Amino acid sequence: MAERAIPESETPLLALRDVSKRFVKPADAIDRVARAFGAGKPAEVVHAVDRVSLDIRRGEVVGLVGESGCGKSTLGRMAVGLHTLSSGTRQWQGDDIDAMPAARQRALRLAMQMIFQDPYASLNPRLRVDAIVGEAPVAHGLVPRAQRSDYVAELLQRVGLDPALARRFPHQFSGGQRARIGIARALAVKPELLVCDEAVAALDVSIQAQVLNLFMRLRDELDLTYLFISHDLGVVRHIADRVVIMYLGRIVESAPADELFAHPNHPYTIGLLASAPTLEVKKIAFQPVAGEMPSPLHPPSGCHFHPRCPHAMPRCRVEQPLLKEVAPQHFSACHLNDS
Amino acid sequence: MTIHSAQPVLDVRHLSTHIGTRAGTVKAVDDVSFSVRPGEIMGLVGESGSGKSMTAYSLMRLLDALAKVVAGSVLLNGRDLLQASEEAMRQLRGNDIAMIFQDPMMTLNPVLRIDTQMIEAVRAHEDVSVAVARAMARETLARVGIASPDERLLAYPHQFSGGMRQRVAIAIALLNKPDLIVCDEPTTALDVTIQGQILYEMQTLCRESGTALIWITHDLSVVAGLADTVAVMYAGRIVESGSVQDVLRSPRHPYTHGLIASSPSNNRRGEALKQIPGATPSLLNLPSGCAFRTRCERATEICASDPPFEAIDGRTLRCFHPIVDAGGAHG
Amino acid sequence: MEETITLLAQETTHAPPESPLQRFLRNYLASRIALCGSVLLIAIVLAAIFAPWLAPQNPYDLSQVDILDARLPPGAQASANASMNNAHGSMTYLLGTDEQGRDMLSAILYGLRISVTVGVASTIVALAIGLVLGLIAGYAGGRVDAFIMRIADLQLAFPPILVALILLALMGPGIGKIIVALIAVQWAYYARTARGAALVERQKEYIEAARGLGLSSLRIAFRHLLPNCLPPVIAIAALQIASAISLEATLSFLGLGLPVTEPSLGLLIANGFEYLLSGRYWISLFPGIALVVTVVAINLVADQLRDVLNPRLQTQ
Amino acid sequence: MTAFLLRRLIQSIVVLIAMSLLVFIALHAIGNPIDILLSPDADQAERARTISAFGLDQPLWQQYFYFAKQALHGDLGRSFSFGTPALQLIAERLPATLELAIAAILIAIVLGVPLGLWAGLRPHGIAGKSIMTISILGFSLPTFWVGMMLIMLFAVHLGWLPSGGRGETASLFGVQVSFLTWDGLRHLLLPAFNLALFNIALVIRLTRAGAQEALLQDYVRFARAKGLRPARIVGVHVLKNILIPVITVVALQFGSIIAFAIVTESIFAWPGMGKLIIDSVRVLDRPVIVAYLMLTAILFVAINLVTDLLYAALDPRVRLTDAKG
Amino acid sequence: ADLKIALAADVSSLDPHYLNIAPNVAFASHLFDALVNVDADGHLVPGLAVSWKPIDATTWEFKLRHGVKFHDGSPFTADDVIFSLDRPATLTRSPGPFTSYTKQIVAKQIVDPYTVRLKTATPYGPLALDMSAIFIVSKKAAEHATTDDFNSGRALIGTGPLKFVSFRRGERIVLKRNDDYWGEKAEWDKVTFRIITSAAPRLAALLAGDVDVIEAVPTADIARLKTDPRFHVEQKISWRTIFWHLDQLDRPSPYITDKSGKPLAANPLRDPRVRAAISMAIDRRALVDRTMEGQAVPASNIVAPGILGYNAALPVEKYDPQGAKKLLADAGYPDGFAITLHGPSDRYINDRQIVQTVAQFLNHVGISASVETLPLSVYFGKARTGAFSMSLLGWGTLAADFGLRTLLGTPDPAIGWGSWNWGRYSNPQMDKLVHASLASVDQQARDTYAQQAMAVALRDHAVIPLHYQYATWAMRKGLRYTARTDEFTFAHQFHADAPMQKASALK
Ligand SMILES: Nc1ncnc2c1ncn2[C@@H]1O[C@H](COP(=O)(O)OP(=O)(O)OP(=O)(O)O)[C@@H](O)[C@H]1O
Ligand SMILES: Nc1ncnc2c1ncn2[C@@H]1O[C@H](COP(=O)(O)OP(=O)(O)OP(=O)(O)O)[C@@H](O)[C@H]1O
Ligand SMILES: [Mg+2]
Ligand SMILES: [Mg+2]
Repeated sequence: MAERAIPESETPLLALRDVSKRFVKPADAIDRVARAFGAGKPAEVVHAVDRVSLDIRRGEVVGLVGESGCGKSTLGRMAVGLHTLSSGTRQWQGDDIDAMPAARQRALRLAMQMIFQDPYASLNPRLRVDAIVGEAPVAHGLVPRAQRSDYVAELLQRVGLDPALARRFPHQFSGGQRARIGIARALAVKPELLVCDEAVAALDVSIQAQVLNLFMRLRDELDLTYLFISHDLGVVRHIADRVVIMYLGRIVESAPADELFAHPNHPYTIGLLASAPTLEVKKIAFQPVAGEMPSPLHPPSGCHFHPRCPHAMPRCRVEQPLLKEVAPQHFSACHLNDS
Repeated sequence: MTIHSAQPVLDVRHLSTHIGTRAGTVKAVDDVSFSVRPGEIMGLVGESGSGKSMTAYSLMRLLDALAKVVAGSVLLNGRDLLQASEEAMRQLRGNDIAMIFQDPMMTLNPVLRIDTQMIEAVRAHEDVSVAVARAMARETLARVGIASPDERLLAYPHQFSGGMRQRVAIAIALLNKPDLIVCDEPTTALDVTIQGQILYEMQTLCRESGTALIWITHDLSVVAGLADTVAVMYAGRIVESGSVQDVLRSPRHPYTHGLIASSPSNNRRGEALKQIPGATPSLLNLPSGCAFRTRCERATEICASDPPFEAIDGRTLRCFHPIVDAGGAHG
Repeated sequence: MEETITLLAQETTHAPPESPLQRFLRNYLASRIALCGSVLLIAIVLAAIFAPWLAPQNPYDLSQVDILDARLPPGAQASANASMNNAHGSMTYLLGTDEQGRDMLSAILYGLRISVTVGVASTIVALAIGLVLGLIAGYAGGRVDAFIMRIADLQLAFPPILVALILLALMGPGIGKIIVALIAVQWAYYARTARGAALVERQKEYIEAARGLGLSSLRIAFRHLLPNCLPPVIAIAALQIASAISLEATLSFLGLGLPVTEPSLGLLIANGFEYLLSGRYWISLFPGIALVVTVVAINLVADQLRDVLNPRLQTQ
Repeated sequence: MTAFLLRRLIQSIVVLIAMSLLVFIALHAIGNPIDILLSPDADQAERARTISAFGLDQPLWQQYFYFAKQALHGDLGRSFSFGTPALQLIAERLPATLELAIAAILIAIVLGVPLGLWAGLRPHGIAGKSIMTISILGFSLPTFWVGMMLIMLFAVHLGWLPSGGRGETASLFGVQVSFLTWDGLRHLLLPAFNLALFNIALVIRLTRAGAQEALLQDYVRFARAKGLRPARIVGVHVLKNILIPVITVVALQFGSIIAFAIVTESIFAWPGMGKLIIDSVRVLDRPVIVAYLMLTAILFVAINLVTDLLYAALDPRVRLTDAKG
Repeated sequence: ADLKIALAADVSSLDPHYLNIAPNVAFASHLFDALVNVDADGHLVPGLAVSWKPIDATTWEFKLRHGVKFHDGSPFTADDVIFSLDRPATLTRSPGPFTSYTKQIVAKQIVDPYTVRLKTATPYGPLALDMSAIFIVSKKAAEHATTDDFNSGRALIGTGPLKFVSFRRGERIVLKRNDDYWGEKAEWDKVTFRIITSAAPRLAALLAGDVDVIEAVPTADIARLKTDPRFHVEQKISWRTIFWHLDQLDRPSPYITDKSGKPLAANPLRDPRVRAAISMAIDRRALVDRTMEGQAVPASNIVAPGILGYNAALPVEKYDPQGAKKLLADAGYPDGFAITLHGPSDRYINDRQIVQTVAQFLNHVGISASVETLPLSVYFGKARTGAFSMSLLGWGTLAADFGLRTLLGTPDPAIGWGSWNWGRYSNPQMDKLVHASLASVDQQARDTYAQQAMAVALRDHAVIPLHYQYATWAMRKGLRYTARTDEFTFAHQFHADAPMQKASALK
């Protein structure tokens, strides 16, 4: 498989423009009354994703990296439409999805599928594999009911499972096989974009390689586009064409994979790369990033990273840095780039 | 860095632990031998279900009712733990040999305050006043990098982040200055940046105090950065062990080799990863002989009989067809 | 492709296909006590079903019962008069007779039938109502949830005995009515449990996956959510059957249960209660034993069900 | 916290209104209390006069509104058969029932927790199995039957304890309680045990399940790894975690204990609310029934509240506002 | 000495004029007297009135007892009588007022402090009986007292043999001896009543020695108690007759169908032959021996023997199933019909069993009878409206004319007749006789009329009497009680037969 060049000019397959997701603990009538009287707490708002723009071009693999709780999954769910947007727009090949007719929206919903992290919880334990994989295409009329088992067999074959196993239940499979079932389920509705949320994180090292290979093979065979969410830099580096780094709800850096790993720009990216252990035998000599990620309930002002940043300046405390192109196709949001 | 001269703190010989389940006997740990010297960090690596935790529990004698050590000896400073009385063992635990677990959410008792959990750990072994024990607790918390320990002592576990909790657990393990700490995947659940911090701190602490560490993980790259020696487990057995340099740079067991080769960082970007075929077998129905043979390219008929556990060139190996000169795994 | 082939070959040989039902049975039958309980329960249910064929007398047919044979001790012979009325001719009262001259053995067999019917029917209907409401509440959330759960709270705040008391006073005695009363008392438990389970299951990724596949809410709620919420509900249902039987007995004791001529076990005990101190133990004791054995059997089965259905204790 | 209390308050008011309405409709449908209480010698004219004296001839909604108006002034009406304010009647009986219920709960916890722990720690021993088997009996035996057996054994045959009644009481903060006098305590023992029976079984089961689960938890393993003594592990680490669900469930059981006190009280001639309410249902004494339900509903709400507070006190992870509303 | 008595029913109010139910009346009798008392056999005996007589057709004169003192020491006079007779009418918020016994009085006159005259609108024979139901309270104590004052004991001042000590509602009442009582003084320094409403626990309390006496002994246990040397049993035929009301309205009866469940065109119970057949189908001997375990006697009247108006000439219906079948056939029901018998649960001794046993009997003559028993709260209300076909009732009265008027008199709200005539029986001849009886101030004439009325009604099979139940008391050995036909338990009428012997036996 050769590296492919993704034409930059092309309209992105999916574009998220300035999207935000806020989780608010729903206030009921009594809370509102209490609040009116000055009792009660102010509503708790989590800015899980804060004004993020992301373009995914057809055929591209975008890697999304960040620490736990930084909003990766939320962004992924927003991309496929499992979460509504608190603000911003979602465009499919340049068209605003929310403005589309309902039928088109439904069709698009199938065009974007998600692969989940937990190979145990993501399969309904009470359904057989053929039902898990075949239910949706039949329900949506993509496949006639009579042809369901053939269709399922074909899909299972494609993800490397014996079609004879179709009558089994999820618990009768190993983790790697379950991951494949999850992939087959997503492929069953003929998606164009797959969002893989930590899709290999739960797998054993030796199995992880098999599934990663499967992803790459499917990409070639089916002309798929991926948003590949992971915290494992090694995996992302291997599979992604472009890498996006998130920190506390915001994108801090985005660049083609080679560029990013070779010339990380944002201090957080630099720290992250340094923290990641590698197979090279050398003693850990320093603490790459001090402190912990703050709570998204009370994010720091200005640059979210400033409390942990070794280069923090007074300005970082007050002003939010915007993404800037620091090299071709390489964007970073850091005030250091201004000086 | 490695201190080859000293007597081992821990010497495990031919340890076997079996679990009696409804479906049959699981040989969770099968003829495992290794030793750790003072101040040494040993990485115990293996995939899920390979018996790493069972090995650790066997050393600590913390096995569930269903699991039993069926053979072998565990010598801590020359004393066989498996022969010690239950009370003697209790006194050794936490005092001479401590343990940290994987999930920092679960290891601290959620309904007890941190100070309670630390003070009781001191007072279980030393007849000191609460005040003294609290002072020790505060000091140790500070050592593991927790700010304002006085305040933090009064908190409950849920008020800490995952990383902080793991630090508390480490502090508890360090409280009585044990000779050996067994760490069962303590950073697996943590973020990379936090993992980096903890790895760094553990390394420093061990170096300062001369405490030996057994670091259990499934992540070879963690071992690469941290450990002095490494033992690789597969299906209840140690298939290869030796110094980190030797094993990682030129693995000789096909499984170790496969693992290292399948790591993305050892592959060209975008190309198919080298992969070990098949899945990890269930311990209930292992193939006879070498458990890896069904996934192994080099397997021959002889592999159906048990391979011997041999020491070659300062490392040990359990394979009929070791890779003689891999020339490094970087293909 | 070749890597997948090797992988398949191994897997097929290792794990023989096993449906959840088979797995359930295997786990279920693993406990000897539970096995005994199940055998016992099956025997009881069969005895209840075939009571009309097993019982020497139809104790509900007043023309077969003779007051002259009232309160005979176990083993007594029926009087000539009574034998004449009886379809089976002369008979021996193996377990004695009650204060109307009913054969206790027959009365117990028939009573079992009623008690089991009451317990099972009320539980099943209450379960169905509670499950559906609980699922809707759990899956829909928001106002619907609040509304359903407030009604359940209201129901739970009413002492069950009082509810049954009022309903029965209102509707009069009768099996159907006591079942209605027991349903009214029980449904809220199921609604709560089902909602709890639905809230947990709703978080799981497979539900999210189903949503991602564009399946309808109804389909998700009833095809995906429901089967997974069932186990905890079924486990409490099994226990609830026992408690419904007990509650019916208590209501009978309070004089508010079934028609006196068609006594359930509870009513038999309550009737015999008066004779406890006068030494005519059999009128209360035998139905008491039958009730305890039934309830114990149900409990044993329920306990095992709960263990087996509990995903935390489930073996793979 | 304020919002939490406010929410509870509004909810309970809604519950109270709904409840009183239901009772009004139900009792109206059942019959007329005058038909039961009126002397057989009374004639039709007297009957009509009496019915109208109580306003029972008016449309139901008018009766309800009158009741609601009075209720707002804290007056729930006078009992038909006692001629005493219903609230006062209930208040007179409340302490006896509460005392019985609390005693039952204490017995349930004091007996149930150790037995359950034992069964949980040694699930395969003979003792553990027997405990579980006997606890099934606790679930299955009808209360009234066991009560009678207890009387026959301990009062009639052995003569150790009195057969019923409340015995001597002493005043505690102006409330008459039994447990302060020896005689009162003797009277309390059997009925409390009878009422506790079901809950002993429940607590045993909860505790056992909790213990078995706790023993699998990493924190117990960690405690062992710290070298703690087994007594401390069980007594502090395991117990404290078990107590949370046990106390919560038992506290929620309180409502049903009070409800089931009806049976125990009539067997043991215990002068509590249960006996009062069953007599009142028998004669359709609406004010008493309504007052009883109001009180138990308030009690129920209060218990829920206390349970949540207890839960929060026991379990540091729970903040009040997160509690289920 | 002390006496502990377990009562079977709760005393709901201590106010003797608040609620006219048996437990309240029985209790009030300890603290209060009426002008006329009732002896153990149900006969009227002087109470606070030493004598009474009609001085004309509508005026009765009562001579009051001299030297009687209330518990507070104040003397008893005619003022107290007038006050007490006036009081029931002032308690308008009573659900069971005592006005039934005062409503006949149109004028009251104090002749002198110890003579009172009471006038009725029409000649009224049973006035003395009515007076036995009104307790005389102290005007001084009760004049401004409310029911609550009685319950607290403040106004609880009577002339009775016992004085009030304390009251814990629903649990116990403690009384002490009135040493100044005008009649026979109670033997007990202190009397404690315990309320134990459930039968088995009540008996257990006696067996355990927690109480000395229990009332309403369950029939199941009487035989055993009689043979137990530790206990003693007292019994008497009670004034209560258990009988069936039969629906006699001219329309299909609500609970009668043919055997396949189809409604019948007419109400078979209107046919006297059917009623007679039902009566003949019942084996009263077996009912009494088995269902009642011998604790009852077969009934022929609707009042117990010895009661005014009891007609001894009426025979107990003979058990004759063949005759019953024949009568049914004659009446046009050779195959019988289906009927539901209704009865209350836990109102009368063994009521549920009685209904079932009778259903058995009916089944044996081809009437398929089923049974429905209802809680009292529902039963009376429904029965009153004529909702049942055959319904069980127990009635206790001290005069047959009273009973017949209420139970079988042609219903007429204007004069208060037939208020319990559930079956709507109506026979002008009987009505006339009852009228005559009630209007007779001459008690002899009254008795005669009443007996004639009784004969008319029972020959019609207007109701079907079953039995008179026994009232039973059980007590520890060494106690004696004069059992009362009105089933009341009077502590002051208990006697210890050999106190010395018992004391020594204990040593
Ligand atoms: N449904 C929700 N309600 C409230 N808050 C939520 C919800 N889902 C996510 N959050 C919050 O939003 C933030 C981002 O969550 P998200 O799951 O997107 O993180 P993540 O980067 O995927 O983390 P991880 O690596 O742990 O999966 C977190 O702080 C989380 O607590
Ligand atoms: N209680 C038990 N009953 C049955 N089998 C068990 C039990 N505990 C562990 N095992 C089995 O023992 C083997 C070794 O388990 P162990 O926990 O030591 O693995 P591990 O290497 O620590 O894996 P992980 O990385 O997932 O923690 C596994 O195959 C597991 O299935
Ligand atoms: Mg995530
Ligand atoms: Mg492990």
